[in-house]
Amino acid sequence: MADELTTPAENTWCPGCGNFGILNAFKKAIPKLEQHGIDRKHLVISAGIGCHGKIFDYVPLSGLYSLHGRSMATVQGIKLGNPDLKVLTFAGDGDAFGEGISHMIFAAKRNADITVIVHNNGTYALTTGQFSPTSGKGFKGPSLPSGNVEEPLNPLSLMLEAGASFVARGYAGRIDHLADLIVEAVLHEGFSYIDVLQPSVVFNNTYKEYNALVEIIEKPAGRLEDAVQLAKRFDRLPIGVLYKVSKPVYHKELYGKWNPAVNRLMHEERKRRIATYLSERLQK
Amino acid sequence: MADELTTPAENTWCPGCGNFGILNAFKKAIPKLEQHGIDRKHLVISAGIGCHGKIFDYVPLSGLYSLHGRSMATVQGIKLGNPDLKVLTFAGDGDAFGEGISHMIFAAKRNADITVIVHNNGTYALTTGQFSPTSGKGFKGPSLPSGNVEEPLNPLSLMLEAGASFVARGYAGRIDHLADLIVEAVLHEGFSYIDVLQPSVVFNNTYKEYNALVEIIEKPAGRLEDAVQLAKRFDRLPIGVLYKVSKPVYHKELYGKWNPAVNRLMHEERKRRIATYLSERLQK
Amino acid sequence: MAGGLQGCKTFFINGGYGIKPMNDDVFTYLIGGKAGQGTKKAGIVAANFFSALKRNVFQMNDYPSLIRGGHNFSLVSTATRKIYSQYMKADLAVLLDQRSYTIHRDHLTENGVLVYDSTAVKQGQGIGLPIASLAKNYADPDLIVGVTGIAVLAAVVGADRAKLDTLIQKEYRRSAEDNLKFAHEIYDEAEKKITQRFELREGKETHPILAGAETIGLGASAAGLDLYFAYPMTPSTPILHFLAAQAKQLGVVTVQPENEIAVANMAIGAAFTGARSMVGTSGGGFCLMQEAFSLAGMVEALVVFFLGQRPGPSTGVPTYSEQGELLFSLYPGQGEFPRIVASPGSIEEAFYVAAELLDLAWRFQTPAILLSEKHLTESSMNVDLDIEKIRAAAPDMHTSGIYQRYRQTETGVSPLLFPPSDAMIKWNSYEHDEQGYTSEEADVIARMHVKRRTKQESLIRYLREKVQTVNEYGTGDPCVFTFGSTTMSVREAVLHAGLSCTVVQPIYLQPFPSWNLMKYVGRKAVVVEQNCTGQLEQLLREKTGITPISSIRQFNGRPFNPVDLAEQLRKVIG
Amino acid sequence: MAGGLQGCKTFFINGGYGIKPMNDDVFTYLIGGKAGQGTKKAGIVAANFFSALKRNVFQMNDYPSLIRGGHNFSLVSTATRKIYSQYMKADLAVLLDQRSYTIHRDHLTENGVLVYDSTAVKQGQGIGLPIASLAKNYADPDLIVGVTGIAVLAAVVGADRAKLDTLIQKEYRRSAEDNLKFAHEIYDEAEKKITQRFELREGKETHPILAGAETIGLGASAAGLDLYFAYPMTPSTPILHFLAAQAKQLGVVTVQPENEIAVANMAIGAAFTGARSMVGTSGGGFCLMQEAFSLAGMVEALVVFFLGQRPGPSTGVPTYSEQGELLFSLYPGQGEFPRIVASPGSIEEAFYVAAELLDLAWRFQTPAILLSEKHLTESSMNVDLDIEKIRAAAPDMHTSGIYQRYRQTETGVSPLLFPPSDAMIKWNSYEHDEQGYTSEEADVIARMHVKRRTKQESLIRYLREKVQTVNEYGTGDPCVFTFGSTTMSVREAVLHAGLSCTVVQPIYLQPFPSWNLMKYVGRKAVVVEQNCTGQLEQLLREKTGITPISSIRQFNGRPFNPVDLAEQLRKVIG
Ligand SMILES: Cc1ncc(C[n+]2csc(CCOP(=O)(O)OP(=O)(O)O)c2C)c(N)n1
Ligand SMILES: Cc1ncc(C[n+]2csc(CCOP(=O)(O)OP(=O)(O)O)c2C)c(N)n1
Ligand code: SF4
Ligand code: SF4
Ligand SMILES: [Mg+2]
Ligand SMILES: [Mg+2]
Repeated sequence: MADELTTPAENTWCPGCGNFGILNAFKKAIPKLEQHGIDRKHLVISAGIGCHGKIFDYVPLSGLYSLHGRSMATVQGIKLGNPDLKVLTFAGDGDAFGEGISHMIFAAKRNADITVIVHNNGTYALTTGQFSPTSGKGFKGPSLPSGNVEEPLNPLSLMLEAGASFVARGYAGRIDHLADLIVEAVLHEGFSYIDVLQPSVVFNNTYKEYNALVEIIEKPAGRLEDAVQLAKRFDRLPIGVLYKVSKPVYHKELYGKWNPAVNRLMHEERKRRIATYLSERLQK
Repeated sequence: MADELTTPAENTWCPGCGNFGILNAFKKAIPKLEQHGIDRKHLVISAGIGCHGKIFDYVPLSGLYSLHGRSMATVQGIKLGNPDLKVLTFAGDGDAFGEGISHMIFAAKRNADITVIVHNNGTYALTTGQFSPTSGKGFKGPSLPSGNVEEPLNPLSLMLEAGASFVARGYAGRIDHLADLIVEAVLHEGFSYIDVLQPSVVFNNTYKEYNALVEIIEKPAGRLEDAVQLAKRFDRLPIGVLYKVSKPVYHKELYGKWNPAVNRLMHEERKRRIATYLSERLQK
Repeated sequence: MAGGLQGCKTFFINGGYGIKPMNDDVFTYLIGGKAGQGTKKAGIVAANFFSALKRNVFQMNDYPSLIRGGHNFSLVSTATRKIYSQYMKADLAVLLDQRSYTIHRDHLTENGVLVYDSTAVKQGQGIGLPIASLAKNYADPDLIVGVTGIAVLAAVVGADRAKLDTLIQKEYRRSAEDNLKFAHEIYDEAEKKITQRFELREGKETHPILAGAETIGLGASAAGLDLYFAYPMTPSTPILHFLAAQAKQLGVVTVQPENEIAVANMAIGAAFTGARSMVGTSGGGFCLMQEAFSLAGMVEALVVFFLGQRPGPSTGVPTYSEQGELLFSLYPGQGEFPRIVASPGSIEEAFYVAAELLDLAWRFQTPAILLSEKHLTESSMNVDLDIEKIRAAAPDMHTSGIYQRYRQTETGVSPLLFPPSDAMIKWNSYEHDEQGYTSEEADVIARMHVKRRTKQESLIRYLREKVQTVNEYGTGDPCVFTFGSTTMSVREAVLHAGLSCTVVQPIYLQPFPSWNLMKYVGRKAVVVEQNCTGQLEQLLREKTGITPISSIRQFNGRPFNPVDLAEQLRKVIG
Repeated sequence: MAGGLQGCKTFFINGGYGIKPMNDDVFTYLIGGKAGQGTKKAGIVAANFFSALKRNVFQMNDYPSLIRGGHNFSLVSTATRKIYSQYMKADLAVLLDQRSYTIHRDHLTENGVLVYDSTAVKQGQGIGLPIASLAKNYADPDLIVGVTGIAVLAAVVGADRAKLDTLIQKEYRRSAEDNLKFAHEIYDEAEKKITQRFELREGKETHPILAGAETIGLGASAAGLDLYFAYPMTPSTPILHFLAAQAKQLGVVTVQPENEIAVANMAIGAAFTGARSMVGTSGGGFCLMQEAFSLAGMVEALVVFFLGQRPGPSTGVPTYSEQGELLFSLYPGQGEFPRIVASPGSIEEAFYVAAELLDLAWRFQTPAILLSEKHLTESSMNVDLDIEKIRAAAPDMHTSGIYQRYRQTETGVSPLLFPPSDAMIKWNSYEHDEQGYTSEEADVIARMHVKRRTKQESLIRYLREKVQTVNEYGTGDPCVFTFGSTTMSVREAVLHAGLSCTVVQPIYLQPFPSWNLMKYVGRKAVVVEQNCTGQLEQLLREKTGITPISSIRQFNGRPFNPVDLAEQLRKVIG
């Protein structure tokens, strides 16, 4: 799909990788978002380090290619700096639920108005396929050739538990569906989480399994408990929005209508205020 | 309670602090554990940094006074080094669910055979009362005088979600009950979590509320969902073991009956094995 | 000030220390008690009292890491001249509990007055007042004792009751009535018992009394601070608290995230939007921020890191002071990129240095460290701040043409652009080309290394030409080298003992201002610092060849006492 | 070796590089292709082939940060003498795709042979073989092409088919039959087309070919490693993978926790039990470990940290090599405590240094850093390891009397005791008294500072007396200073060009072995390092006053090519 959303960066994903599906879905989401009044220049992205992160180079949007596990903090900072921006980050499962899990949980807890898209391939792919926080027990990788001995985390129910106000699952093999999820997530005011089932053809090729098991759900669960139940189904893999609720968002709770980057005080005003402060201190 | 379990360290908790209850409960638990065949020298402790952490100095047990947020990793390391030891750590709510949340979740996920006792006072007490991950919305502290704008985490349901095999709640005002919980937690093979309701008389004095609301439950919930329901009750505050299940523990899954500190290979044996390895490499 | 009481000997404060010049009128007030008894507050009230006399003050608060109990004390030294340090021996000591009494009973000047709580202290020597017994009659006996300090002080310096009343009404607003009543009781008791008094000369001018945490917050704010991110950690926490309290007034947003890693990464994210951001922490927290520090170096973000030192290593001694992290602060974060480190030499200078670092971080798009200590952030003194001196240059902004985030320029500094913007702005933690796309090409890697090194060279050029990187006070040999808050101790020691020497204080430590220091090579040198291994000495020796004949180090968590320090300096000076 | 083919010119490898001494018989083999085509494996097979001739080899693998596609290549240089580096120009290049062809077609020695895939490469010059077309007939065409490398090599050096078969059966066990068949096709095609051959002399002795990651793992294991903790990060990951694969054989447990902070803190916990533990990471991960590093300094834990360098700052260039973290590694972690940093100068030396650091960490109960680079961990060469040289002294154990974790001793090192134990053992991150209880007392703080400084002094004494801290190779001026893996490049350049100079390599960088380096002061000096700002040069100048007349730096992520380096050195030598 070489289009006006293609960048000069060479794509170095493995042929057939699920990441292509995510990239294509995102590219489809951008014009749709523009139809919803979110223009491209207000869309700012970030990414973690891993195969997933390369998406940063593949779309011509402004943003900050962050550290492994930290892009959720990065975009929270961007949002706090200028709340007019719509921020998204692309993270890996290792990224978001290993190195960066604290930021995920707190972003959800405080309902930061950001969108996190996790390319969940159940492995640390770029570092050659070690087990990750979402790898199944028994998953064999070079750091534990005899197989992972831990139970996987369930990103969806964990995010629900942490207080996420929008939780969805997509599948890299269902591009249009995923594109719509991304649009809905960005439009949602508050913390939006999309877990994307992403086959890694080299280290965890799950296309067959996913093709057999994914099932589109049309409507989010009404109650949190039901969403948790949905998240914990393994006989089928529901994709779609599992849960969505409206809650106050962090930056507004913190500073209301202020915008630090836009409303920043000018030098003279600052001087005046500091002088006032000092003279008050002296009187005291 | 100046007894043979008292150390020369001066106790510097505020008079009336809930931490005294936890200390006394622990002191009561030690002889009980000995009756269960766990002698004192096999009990090894750690602690985070905060008011809670001072308990490290107040009991004459071996251990490692760790960093803020890291004692859960410390005791996992101790356990991996010598699985014959029974390890406990005392953590704060800031410690365990702020700085150290990743270690909490993974210790639960991998069912590390450790016991974590969180002195949950809903504030960063030792640093003078800022809001913590378990502070209620609106909690006023010096870093946000207008009040905390985040929803609190629920440590109990979060630990259940992460896969903890033993989840309990105690109250610093119910010393005997808490002592029994500690005994049961240490005896449990696997990750044991005790959330202790701990009033901070200075920054978050919750005695009255807790005295009115705590209610002892006699038996753990049979199903995980029910335990989660219990954890989320606020009309009453159930104390006791909410959930308990038997699962394989991490160190055994990882290396079976091996004990790195005890079975460590002697120098000659190491040399022999390396020589073998090298000669195999040469033949190859 | 009122005349002396009947039968009460009055000292005019202009001597009392054997080696103090006659015109020196330092008076030191000490109040000690348990945490929770309000000794720090009492110190502040005393400082304000002195300040009302147009005298200068220096207040240092000593407290262990606990919330109630233990032993806290506050030392307030005052003089009509500028004063840079507390003194450890008091002219008036008010001791509220047994432990304070035991510890401080000998910390008196020759004619010092000791007042203690006779309820708490058995067999005390000095003037016993039944403070706790009297307090029992009040609603909150623990809280009320704090006002003792000012009541006794008023009595001892002969301030009349009206003056005392005004002060209490202003300073102890919560339950002012009880406080007034209790203060009167104490004042009356004290007047009855004291046998000597001090007459404090009025000074000439007065300036607000601020703590280092406040001047740092104000300096950063003056230079444009928009967002301050921090996770609580002594001794940086007071900056967070100060900015949180003044958020509206200063137009700054304070954010307390889940941990220091989030702190630093959020700050970089905020900088990406053009908001000026700063973070605060102490050694342990700064360790956790180093990966983000290196990220800032790579993406060329503009963030100031406040690093407050306390005795280490590790958790160490959280509420005390040390300078053990100078070398640690020089090369944080992996890889090669320009780093800036500066350490202010006084509470006043902290204002300017904080502002200047914010300015430099923005000029050179690189992270900067404001290195300081508990002794600076948590002590307070009169400061005369000139806001007009603050530079807050608009950063180098992109104006026209194709935007390239990492455009090669002569200075190595690429123009900035902030979103929302039609042009694409990519900041990248990977090595990248001019546009910001990831690159692993040999020539791109080399080129970007050279770009960052060029920026480092531009930074050095700027520092040489435009920035005061070294302070010099006094004349004559030896040269006494010092840095950070120890500068205050040294300057006070010199003043106190009337020593003749040149105090040299590098403000900037990275890049190290050798260009300003080489002129001291060959002169007799002494190094004074608050650490065990002599880190400034090592830097000086290695960077300039200056080899001191003597080094004076204190590493017990306590700032120098100027009297002791003067003694040691005198020995060296010979 | 078989005789020459009809009409095929045979070169006896003993020259070919203009400036190479006649007795030098370096032969370089290059195989390039896409990631996933098995170029690294092909390099290993070639290396084993040379090794079977009792020749020495050096293999370097160059690959970007991706899993399939892109451009990978492996360089294997071989000689009958010991060889310390790959050469960038090949005597035989096998290029499997267009990109490799475009990049490497000129990377040939004077008589070099170029073989390429004529299916993939349009209008190639050299010997085109229809590799991909032939591969299409096999089950897994992508995988099968890997064997091309060895088939062509066999043809070009005149190894007979029997020899080729044995090799393939050993090396390509997975679907050996297909590989054999394919290799024969290639071999036959190649034999038809090549017009020149190389005759490789047999060498005298042979040693196993190991990568730095392996020698480090083995060295640590020899010195008693029980637990290795790591979170994947290039270029340290190969150590984790090696130890995980050899866990049973070496009696070591490998653990991959949730992040680097857990890694370091778990390792300290494990050390508390008396298990010897080590961690591995790269710059970004090491940033996150610094707080634990300082904890190790404070509790006096005994842990070795492997720090593998790649180009920085930040995420940088993950799969390439640089030496940009020398200064960064010297003072990690807040506060003052003894730190040890050593960087091995060859893959062989890495074995001894890893073992020695484990030994030192245990002797002095302090954290140690094994500093290295991607070029060392991921390259391989023949190594002759003498296990008998490994020291693994029992630590200083408590024997009798009351146990005090932090007992003051003459050396500053307190005896150890591990749980379970009747005596109480308290390790404490706060400043503590001898027993391990928290203390904020001035005298305790000072005493413990002195204890740790004493330990530092003992460490230095030990290094001076018992440890080889600096290597010297060759004689005559200039002195060429270098460190880490660049030492291999320098030694190879010197051998290659027959240069006369003294190569000086500080193995230890903290404490810096000035005592062994002062003797070079005044001699003509050159510094060679793989970074942009000259960090070794800075250290040398600052610590010893040695001021080089020239510095040779490469900072494009690629290790030096010995031919270019020799050229540059020759210019300096004049
Ligand atoms: C602090 C830090 N630790 C480790 C790494 C090395 N690293 C790079 S990518 C990665 C894992 C990637 O896994 P995941 O996030 O699942 O991404 P994927 O490659 O699977 O898309 C790791 C461990 C790093 N860059 N930074
Ligand atoms: C890395 C790091 N960050 C910050 C601190 C400062 N600090 C010490 S205790 C504490 C919070 C304590 O809160 P909590 O864990 O709830 O313990 P409490 O005092 O309430 O018992 C903090 C932030 C630290 N010691 N280390
Ligand atoms: S390794 Fe896996 S995740 Fe990475 S690009 Fe290849 S297929 Fe995709
Ligand atoms: S501050 Fe709170 S938690 Fe800390 S000792 Fe006092 S009452 Fe207890
Ligand atoms: Mg992944
Ligand atoms: Mg708490």
